[in-house]
Amino acid sequence: MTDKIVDIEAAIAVIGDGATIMIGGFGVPGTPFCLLDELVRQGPKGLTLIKNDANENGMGVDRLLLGNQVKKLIVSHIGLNSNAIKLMNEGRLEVELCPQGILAERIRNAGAGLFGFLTDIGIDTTLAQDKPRFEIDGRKLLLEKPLRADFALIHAAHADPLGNLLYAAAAQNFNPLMAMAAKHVIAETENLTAPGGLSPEAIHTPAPFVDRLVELPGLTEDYGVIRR
Amino acid sequence: MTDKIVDIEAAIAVIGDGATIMIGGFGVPGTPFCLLDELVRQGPKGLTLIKNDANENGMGVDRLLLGNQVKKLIVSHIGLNSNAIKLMNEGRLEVELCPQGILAERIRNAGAGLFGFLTDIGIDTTLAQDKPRFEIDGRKLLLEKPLRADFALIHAAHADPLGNLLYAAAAQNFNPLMAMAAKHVIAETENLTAPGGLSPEAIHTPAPFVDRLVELPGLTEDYGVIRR
Amino acid sequence: MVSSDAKQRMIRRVAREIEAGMTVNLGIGLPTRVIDHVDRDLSVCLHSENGIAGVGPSVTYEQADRNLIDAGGSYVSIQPGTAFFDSAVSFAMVRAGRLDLTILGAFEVAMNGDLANWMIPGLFTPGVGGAMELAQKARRVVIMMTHLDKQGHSKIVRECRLPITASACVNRIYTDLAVIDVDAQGLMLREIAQGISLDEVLAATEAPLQVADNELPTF
Amino acid sequence: MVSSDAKQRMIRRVAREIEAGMTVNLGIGLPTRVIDHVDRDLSVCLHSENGIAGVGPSVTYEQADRNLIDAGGSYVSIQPGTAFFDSAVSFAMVRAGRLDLTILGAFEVAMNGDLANWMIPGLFTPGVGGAMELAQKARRVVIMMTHLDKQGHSKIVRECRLPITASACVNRIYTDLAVIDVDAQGLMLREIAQGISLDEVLAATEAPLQVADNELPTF
Repeated sequence: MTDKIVDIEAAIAVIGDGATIMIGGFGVPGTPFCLLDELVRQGPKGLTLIKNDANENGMGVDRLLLGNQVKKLIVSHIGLNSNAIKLMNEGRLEVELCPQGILAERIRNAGAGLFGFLTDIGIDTTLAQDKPRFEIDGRKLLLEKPLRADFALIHAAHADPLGNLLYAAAAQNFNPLMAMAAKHVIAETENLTAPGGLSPEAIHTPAPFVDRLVELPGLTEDYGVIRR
Repeated sequence: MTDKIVDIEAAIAVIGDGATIMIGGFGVPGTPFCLLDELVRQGPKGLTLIKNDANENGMGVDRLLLGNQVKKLIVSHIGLNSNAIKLMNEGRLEVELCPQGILAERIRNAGAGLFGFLTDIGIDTTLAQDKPRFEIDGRKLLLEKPLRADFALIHAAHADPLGNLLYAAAAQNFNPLMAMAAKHVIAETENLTAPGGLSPEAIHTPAPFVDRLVELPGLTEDYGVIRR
Repeated sequence: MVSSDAKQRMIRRVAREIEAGMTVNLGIGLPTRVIDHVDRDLSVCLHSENGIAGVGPSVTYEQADRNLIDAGGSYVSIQPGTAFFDSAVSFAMVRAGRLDLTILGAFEVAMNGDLANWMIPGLFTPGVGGAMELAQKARRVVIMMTHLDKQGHSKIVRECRLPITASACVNRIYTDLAVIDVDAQGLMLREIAQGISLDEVLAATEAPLQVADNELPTF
Repeated sequence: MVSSDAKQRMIRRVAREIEAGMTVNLGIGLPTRVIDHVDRDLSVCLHSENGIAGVGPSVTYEQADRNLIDAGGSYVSIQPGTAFFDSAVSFAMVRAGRLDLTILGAFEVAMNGDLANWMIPGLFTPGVGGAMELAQKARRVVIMMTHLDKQGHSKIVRECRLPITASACVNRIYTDLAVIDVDAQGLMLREIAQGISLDEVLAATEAPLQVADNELPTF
């Protein structure tokens, strides 16, 4: 059996300056906080992050922002992170905003080995300004290009050593899409079971998409319920 | 609770002459043989079928061919059905061949409410002849258009009355994609459980995609192991 | 300032939009509160952009599952028959027309149904989230908002001044003052809030309003 | 006619293509038989287009699960760690470069690596299946076929006469007579079957062959 399990330091050490990184999660659920904290500790700079949101102040992606490690965010919203909004408004952080489902679809398009798709979403808005336009069968459409990445950081609830992954409840969100779309996919898991321990029909991300797996010894506070 | 369960006659009665119908399955697994037999019994003509394959002689889709109900097949292969090959070669059946993954992706593209995608698959082959070509960022690409349908016929192993579906083993194949892509989705199920009886994380096709559900009283021989 | 009583009446009125068997997405903020006024027996399927069909009622922090939030970040419960899925499937559901209804907030709605609810240039740009897809692709788009902004200006305008979310997408507007349909011929006043006069509604509305009936129902 | 002994030797030789940890797709027919000669401890992940990663050995009709076939229609088993998925995910895996190797049959291979294995016009058009995607997108494409067709003509040709499946996609060709690499400079003969002379291989091959070494290994 080819074991994909590595320790967290080795898992993150492959990420260098200037890397493009996809990060799973929508709010807290599905965000790989431990992998992100290790990325903060190892400190590569000039990163481009692709994620639904920028987490909340003081957590996850925000720690990378506070460490000046991030050049650009490609996200659907950053409304819960006032630090990210401030950096953006001061021109110190490049932010590319995508409609949420288009962000998901651009990631999936890369993961499916395709080179773009046509949509009418946002066509009458300012977000469409720089996008190529086509008219197909009398319909005005935008070309949305795939989002590829060097790395994906994924949070799973359950995994086996082959790299099969399962997500809990609403923690699925962008994780299965990003696990398809990056060249090198690093997953952290809360629970590790022997091969055969996961129902083959219930697996969300099949093993061939996953390159490295980190078994979490436990969860940090960031994973818990946030009391606002 | 809004119950989607109907009897098989009512489920199929909505399908008229000239309809475009997606049919799940890859070989036997996932093919809705009972829904197809009812379609044979009710006898609408001039149908366009979208399916991976044409089943084997005497089964499923072949019974529609034998009843002269089919105008056109959009498939990836018909190698196991000599009747379909013969009808095609005699010019009595229009057959559009798609690379299998492109067939899947065209169905999914419709299901995702999109209007086509760019790919290099098949670009140097005769299958690319009539497809629009684009050059994007220096790469030569084909535009593949979405495949939409009036109806989808789906076979599930488990379902609840809301329309949540689960597929067994390799019976998943085209079913979840087609359940997204047709205007009116009709599923047959081997087993029906009360709402809450299926694990929310294991559901393959979420209820909002499904319009009608038929509970099968049992399976016909067609669903069994084929001894060649 | 809109009284909480007026807001409550608006919420209760909007709740009547929701019919049995519908799949519905409720926007962040006021729209989320509509669900508390919907008859549970209607078996409405609540869709949340982060990958849930069948969102249940909100729960307290003590009851919360850390992996179970809605798109607005509130901790929610599930119901018998809830399904989870990824973000691509979630928006496939939206774009392919499987949402019967979405109820959204707004900064401005124009007389042709243009909606602006995602960006106030220079002031607040939190992002776009799922708003464009919901506004463009739900089968029915209903707006609930205060009739006037904080400066007292009409939010129902001739043309949007803010960057739009989607053009000609709104079917109906609910405010603390009125219920207004966006028809092919323009804006049609359908109902008036209790205690509000027709003249008050007309004065509070920048865009021209047609009046559906001499005796408008109240809510 | 190729002897079954020669075929067996070819199959055993092809099996050495497969290394530990690889994800591999085996085409219908001869390629499927390679797996019986691969060391089980290598933990190879067999991909099947119909939505399986981790296909196990074939089973008898008595043992068969009616829902568990491979893309060729054979009843197969699963292994610890098998995953099932839909056809879109299955080909996403192929197109996004997650297949380390595919082993396919062929009607013709050209000296530049063009592959024809899906259509003989007028004779047999069963369809294309997953062949185009496998040939174009697997990281390594290996062909196994008889060196000659039934009429005794070379299947290794200067240019394909049949409609191609994909252009310049083949990395290596295994036949009952030889192992041949498709290099940037053309076809390079690497190994010869036991009991076959270099002249016999050259005579049986329409396309020009370069010989890698004076003393070629045999298999």
